[in-house]
Amino acid sequence: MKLIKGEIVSNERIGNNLYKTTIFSPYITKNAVPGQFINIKCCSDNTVDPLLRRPFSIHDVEYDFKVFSIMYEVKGNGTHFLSKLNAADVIDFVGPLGNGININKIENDDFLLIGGGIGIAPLYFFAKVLLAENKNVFFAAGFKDGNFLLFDKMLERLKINYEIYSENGMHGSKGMITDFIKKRIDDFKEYDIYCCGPVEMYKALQNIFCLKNIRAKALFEEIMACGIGVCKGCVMKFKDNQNGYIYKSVCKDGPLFDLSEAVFEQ
Amino acid sequence: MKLIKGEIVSNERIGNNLYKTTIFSPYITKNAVPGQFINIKCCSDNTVDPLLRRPFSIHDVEYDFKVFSIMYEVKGNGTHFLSKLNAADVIDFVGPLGNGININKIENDDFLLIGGGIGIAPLYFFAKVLLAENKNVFFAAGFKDGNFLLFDKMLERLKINYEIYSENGMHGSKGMITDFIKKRIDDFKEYDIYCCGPVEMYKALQNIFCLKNIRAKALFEEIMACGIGVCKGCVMKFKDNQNGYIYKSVCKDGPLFDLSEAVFEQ
Amino acid sequence: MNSNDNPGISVKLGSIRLKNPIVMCSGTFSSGIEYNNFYDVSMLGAITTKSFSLKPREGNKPPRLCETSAGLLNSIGLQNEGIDFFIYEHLPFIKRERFNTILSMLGSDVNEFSDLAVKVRNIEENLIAVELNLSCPNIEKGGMSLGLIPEEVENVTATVRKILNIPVIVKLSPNIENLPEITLRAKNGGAEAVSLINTVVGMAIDINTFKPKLGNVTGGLSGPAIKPIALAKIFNLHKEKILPIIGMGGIFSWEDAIEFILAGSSAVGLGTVNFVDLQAGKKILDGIIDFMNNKNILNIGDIIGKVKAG
Amino acid sequence: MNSNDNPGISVKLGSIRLKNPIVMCSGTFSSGIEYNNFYDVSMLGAITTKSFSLKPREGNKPPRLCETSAGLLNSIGLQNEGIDFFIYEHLPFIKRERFNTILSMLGSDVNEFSDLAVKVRNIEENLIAVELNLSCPNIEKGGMSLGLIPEEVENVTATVRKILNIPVIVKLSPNIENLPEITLRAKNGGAEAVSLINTVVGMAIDINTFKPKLGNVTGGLSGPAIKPIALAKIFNLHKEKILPIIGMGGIFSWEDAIEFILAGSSAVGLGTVNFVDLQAGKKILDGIIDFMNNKNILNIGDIIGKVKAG
Ligand SMILES: Cc1cc2nc3c(=O)[nH]c(=O)nc-3n(C[C@H](O)[C@H](O)[C@H](O)COP(=O)(O)OP(=O)(O)OC[C@H]3O[C@@H](n4cnc5c(N)ncnc54)[C@H](O)[C@@H]3O)c2cc1C
Ligand SMILES: Cc1cc2nc3c(=O)[nH]c(=O)nc-3n(C[C@H](O)[C@H](O)[C@H](O)COP(=O)(O)OP(=O)(O)OC[C@H]3O[C@@H](n4cnc5c(N)ncnc54)[C@H](O)[C@@H]3O)c2cc1C
Ligand SMILES: Cc1cc2nc3c(=O)[nH]c(=O)nc-3n(C[C@H](O)[C@H](O)[C@H](O)COP(=O)(O)O)c2cc1C
Ligand SMILES: Cc1cc2nc3c(=O)[nH]c(=O)nc-3n(C[C@H](O)[C@H](O)[C@H](O)COP(=O)(O)O)c2cc1C
Ligand code: FES
Ligand code: FES
Repeated sequence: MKLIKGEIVSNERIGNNLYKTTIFSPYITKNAVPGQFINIKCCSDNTVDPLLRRPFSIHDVEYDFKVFSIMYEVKGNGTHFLSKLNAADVIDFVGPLGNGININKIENDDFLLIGGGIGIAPLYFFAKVLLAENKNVFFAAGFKDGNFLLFDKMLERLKINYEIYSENGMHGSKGMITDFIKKRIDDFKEYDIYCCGPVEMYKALQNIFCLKNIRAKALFEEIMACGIGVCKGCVMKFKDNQNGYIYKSVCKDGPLFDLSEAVFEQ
Repeated sequence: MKLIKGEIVSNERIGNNLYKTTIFSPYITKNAVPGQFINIKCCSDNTVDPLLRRPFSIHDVEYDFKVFSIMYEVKGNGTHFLSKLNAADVIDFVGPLGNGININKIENDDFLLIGGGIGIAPLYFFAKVLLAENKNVFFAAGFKDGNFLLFDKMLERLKINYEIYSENGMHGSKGMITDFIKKRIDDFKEYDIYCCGPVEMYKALQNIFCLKNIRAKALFEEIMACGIGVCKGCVMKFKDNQNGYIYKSVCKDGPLFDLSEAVFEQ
Repeated sequence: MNSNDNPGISVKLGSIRLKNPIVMCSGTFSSGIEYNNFYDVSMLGAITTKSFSLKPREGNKPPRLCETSAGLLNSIGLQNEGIDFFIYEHLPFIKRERFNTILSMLGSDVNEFSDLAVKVRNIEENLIAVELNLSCPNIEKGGMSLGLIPEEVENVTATVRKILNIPVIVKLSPNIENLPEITLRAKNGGAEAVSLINTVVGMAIDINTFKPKLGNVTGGLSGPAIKPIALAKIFNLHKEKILPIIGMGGIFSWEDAIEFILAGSSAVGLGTVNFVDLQAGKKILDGIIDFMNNKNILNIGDIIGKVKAG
Repeated sequence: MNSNDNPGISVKLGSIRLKNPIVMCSGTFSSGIEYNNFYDVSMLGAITTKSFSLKPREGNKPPRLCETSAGLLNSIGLQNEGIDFFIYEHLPFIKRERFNTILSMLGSDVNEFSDLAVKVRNIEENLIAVELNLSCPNIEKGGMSLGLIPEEVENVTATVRKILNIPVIVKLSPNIENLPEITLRAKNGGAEAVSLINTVVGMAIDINTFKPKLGNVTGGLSGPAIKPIALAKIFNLHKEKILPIIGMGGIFSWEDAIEFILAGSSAVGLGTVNFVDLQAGKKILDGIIDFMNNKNILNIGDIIGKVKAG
């Protein structure tokens, strides 16, 4: 991990409040693995709003051009600031951070990626890297509406199988992606599974996988301060044999954890 | 005074860290008199840096186009924000504020305006309005260096007599404008005098005028919170017959005061 | 959207009834006359006047203001023209425009408060309540120092209470530890509500001149910076269920106001925000009403102190 | 620009000598190992470790962080792996890299502090000093509550002082009124300096769920929002001339650091800023040295407490 000033190559609006920012950084393209993130300073020098850096998953890497991108939804002041940046502007970020996957240790040949909403952002990087290793990848994605319509094209360019559901039927089939998974779960029993999405999706998937005794990995989010494992601010509760449960840092021990071990309160 | 959302017509860089922003506002052009100011919100909605509005003198009014302008130096976050705005952006301001001059009550025919640095900004509006009333105006201005070189052209367009000094000789004659005033003071004895500049200039002018028993008016600055006379935060000390001295609000009782009455501590 | 048509937005603090929970903080709204240029301030639940003393006070040496990160330091020192000025210059306007007024009173000891109350008695029918400022960090005598001593708080409150027939509110400082004790004393003295928080003691230094940025060296910090501090103080005091609270300290939006209500404020005070957003009172009131509509909250009283904690 | 070549930048707090006044605050820099990825942190005057207790502590229920206007609320609750972890996992690295370390100790009572000190005695030659955390607002027992009781402060300090041969620093809370008294007690117990301020009690509420934004309901506020409060506390305590002060609370720039020094800090603590600017220690040190050069200040000691007030 390094503190980097990277030049923005492009900043595109790709949906309603949805942006993709591409940044030049040989260091990130060389070192980042899927699941890792960067922590960006989202305000001008000498201003403090927002005070803390904002974490964003690495969404895509183009090795030839030494650029990588993040995809994000505008939520508050931090993402608003990012969305207003232009090509040639320089941003200050730390990365790559977190665990991510270790490609060399991956033995399975079949992969299921399950994304909910903006959760598809990091999974796209997973898909790309796995395909480069000649793995078989199936992408299941669920959305609220049609805001991520561009995503079909991205998947088609990767030439992989995918299934898309949206709650209002504007994008793919109408329905919940978790229902699709539930119905088809037996087809994916031998797959390695990676998920990224909102807590509600994780709760539904935990139920589905638990019944079938399937293990899956998931990317988690927590509000972060340091991003490098120092402050213990970003912890989540996980099951632990010794003490019943244990707090782990999303930024350093994660953001990729065993989905079955996560404890969601209420 | 009114709370106004005004559209920016142009935002020009006219010197090093020096800007002129022109804003469309029929209300201001109709009501503002020289010496008055506006109080601008210098950050985006839902952000608090800078927290308070920033006061700027009305620098020029173009009645035909219903636009007015402010001229300012970039000092901190507020003026930095302003300098980055573009035509068609909308700014939120309150105005016109403060006392300013009452043209109808002006009897004299001869006027001396003494500006130091950015202090020329409001005095330009004085000059323009006085000339429209067919008064005789002499403009004396002092600068540090050549950053206000454009000002000569502005004065020439007004076709008035002027004298410019700069400390390093880059603009006009080399020297202090206060020395010029001191030397020539007898020529201006019968003039109405208005000054705007830094405290050091005011101290020098107080000495000069006091010896000759000349009265002058000056525009003062203080950090402001409300800008409308409510908080009593922007007070300055003035001589007072009853109590020795009295605190007056720059935003409401001023910003135009009798120079001789101002008490500068240390 | 007109708050007068909306009984669900009215609140009660003891015998004080406000048509809505928006109260303007003392010292940041004068008596409301200037702000009436920007909207009809008679729509507000109440306007607390700046603190008036028996005689005019000149206030502290300038500079009196300094901006900090998301905060404002002030050391006004309660400059005011004295209670007679309020009575003769502001009151006629207030009466005509039907402002809902809480008069803030400032005395350096119980005698000054008593003399003030005697004057106020003659005009009390024009006031909703009086507020006793026992918490200004910016003056040496009275204010803050009285507010530190439990017996004095009770004594001053009881004295004013006896002279006046209108409710008494006590304004408290965040710079003390024993808020529950002080509040209990205020209650014993006959107060019907407390206002919380006044500004937090703070300071800033000019590194070029080595001088404090305020003429009075230290001052009071207000604005968004202190919001979390105010919320914690209000939450902790509300748990004690001693007196209803007018909560204030850094409220800048309707969302902030809802937070204060959830933490235990029966009404919310707007201070520094008025300098930035000259129509804050109206906007925040509208925001609260919209929130209630969206969340199907019929009565604002239903959510006072309803934060789900513990 | 290399601080090691610059004797004018070294400071003394009692018998504690720091090669420069930059100290990393407890809990915001771990033991320095992670930050050593971003610059050579052995250049710092000192690194205060996170607070270690005798046994591991799991800390508070998440969420533990919440951003406020120019501030950060945390309720970490002093999660730590226990003193043995520090000794076996961090210390070897610290020794090798020659970090200047102040060990922050946390106990729930005088006995835990005593047991801790016995363990620390074996490694004390690797430490500049220990800091007793008597001021964390985030835990029920120990920490804050001990720090409220003057006798306990003296008792704990004296106990640790007797066991160890290295200097003792006491970390103080801004949430109490009697700072001079507590500082005097710390001095009586044998402390050579105090660290001031720890975080200010604060709170935030989610208006959609009605739940506090922190799992622990209230937390501690840090960052630029509290800077004016910290400066006032330090200024007021420094006037009493009881013990040298390590000043902290919202320092984000070298200009801020100079303000703290002028207000009376012999050294400055950097906390929250490390999360935002991962090289803050180096940058702020450079800024101070440049300032001294520009202003012809030969010795940083010459400007400690030199604000021109009164
Ligand atoms: C490891 C990690 C990777 C992430 N990757 C992406 C990504 O690829 N694309 C994307 O759009 N978003 C991503 N997020 C979430 C993103 O960090 C937040 O949306 C962003 O911080 C919001 O900042 P803001 O200032 O715009 O909004 P704020 O005004 O700060 O907050 C708006 C909302 O977002 C929530 N929020 C704030 N910070 C975080 C955070 N760190 N994590 C989760 N929620 C937060 C707030 O509680 C609030 O509800 C990621 C978060 C983490 C922890
Ligand atoms: C009535 C009035 C009229 C003014 N007219 C003009 C004008 O026409 N052109 C112009 O360039 N400037 C004018 N000023 C000054 C202008 O308001 C400040 O330069 C501006 O507020 C600085 O804001 P900032 O956020 O950029 O800088 P900050 O970071 O806030 O401050 C930079 C420096 O400016 C000082 N400053 C901040 N606010 C004020 C203030 N209200 N008055 C004086 N100094 C301040 C600060 O103490 C600091 O030293 C006027 C001020 C007043 C009171
Ligand atoms: C400029 C200024 C003047 C104030 N004057 C008074 C006053 O006269 N009496 C009083 O009780 N409080 C006074 N206060 C405190 C406010 O009423 C309020 O308690 C405090 O500012 C916190 O609220 P805020 O953060 O919304 O401003 C003043 C505050 C400011 C900023
Ligand atoms: C996330 C976090 C964790 C902290 N943990 C500790 C701690 O373990 N021990 C301690 O004495 N202070 C702790 N503090 C307080 C800091 O050391 C410091 O006193 C405070 O944050 C004020 O400084 P700042 O505004 O520069 O952060 C912590 C602060 C933060 C923000
Ligand atoms: S954000 Fe600090 S430990 Fe994860
Ligand atoms: S700025 Fe409030 S009275 Fe002038």
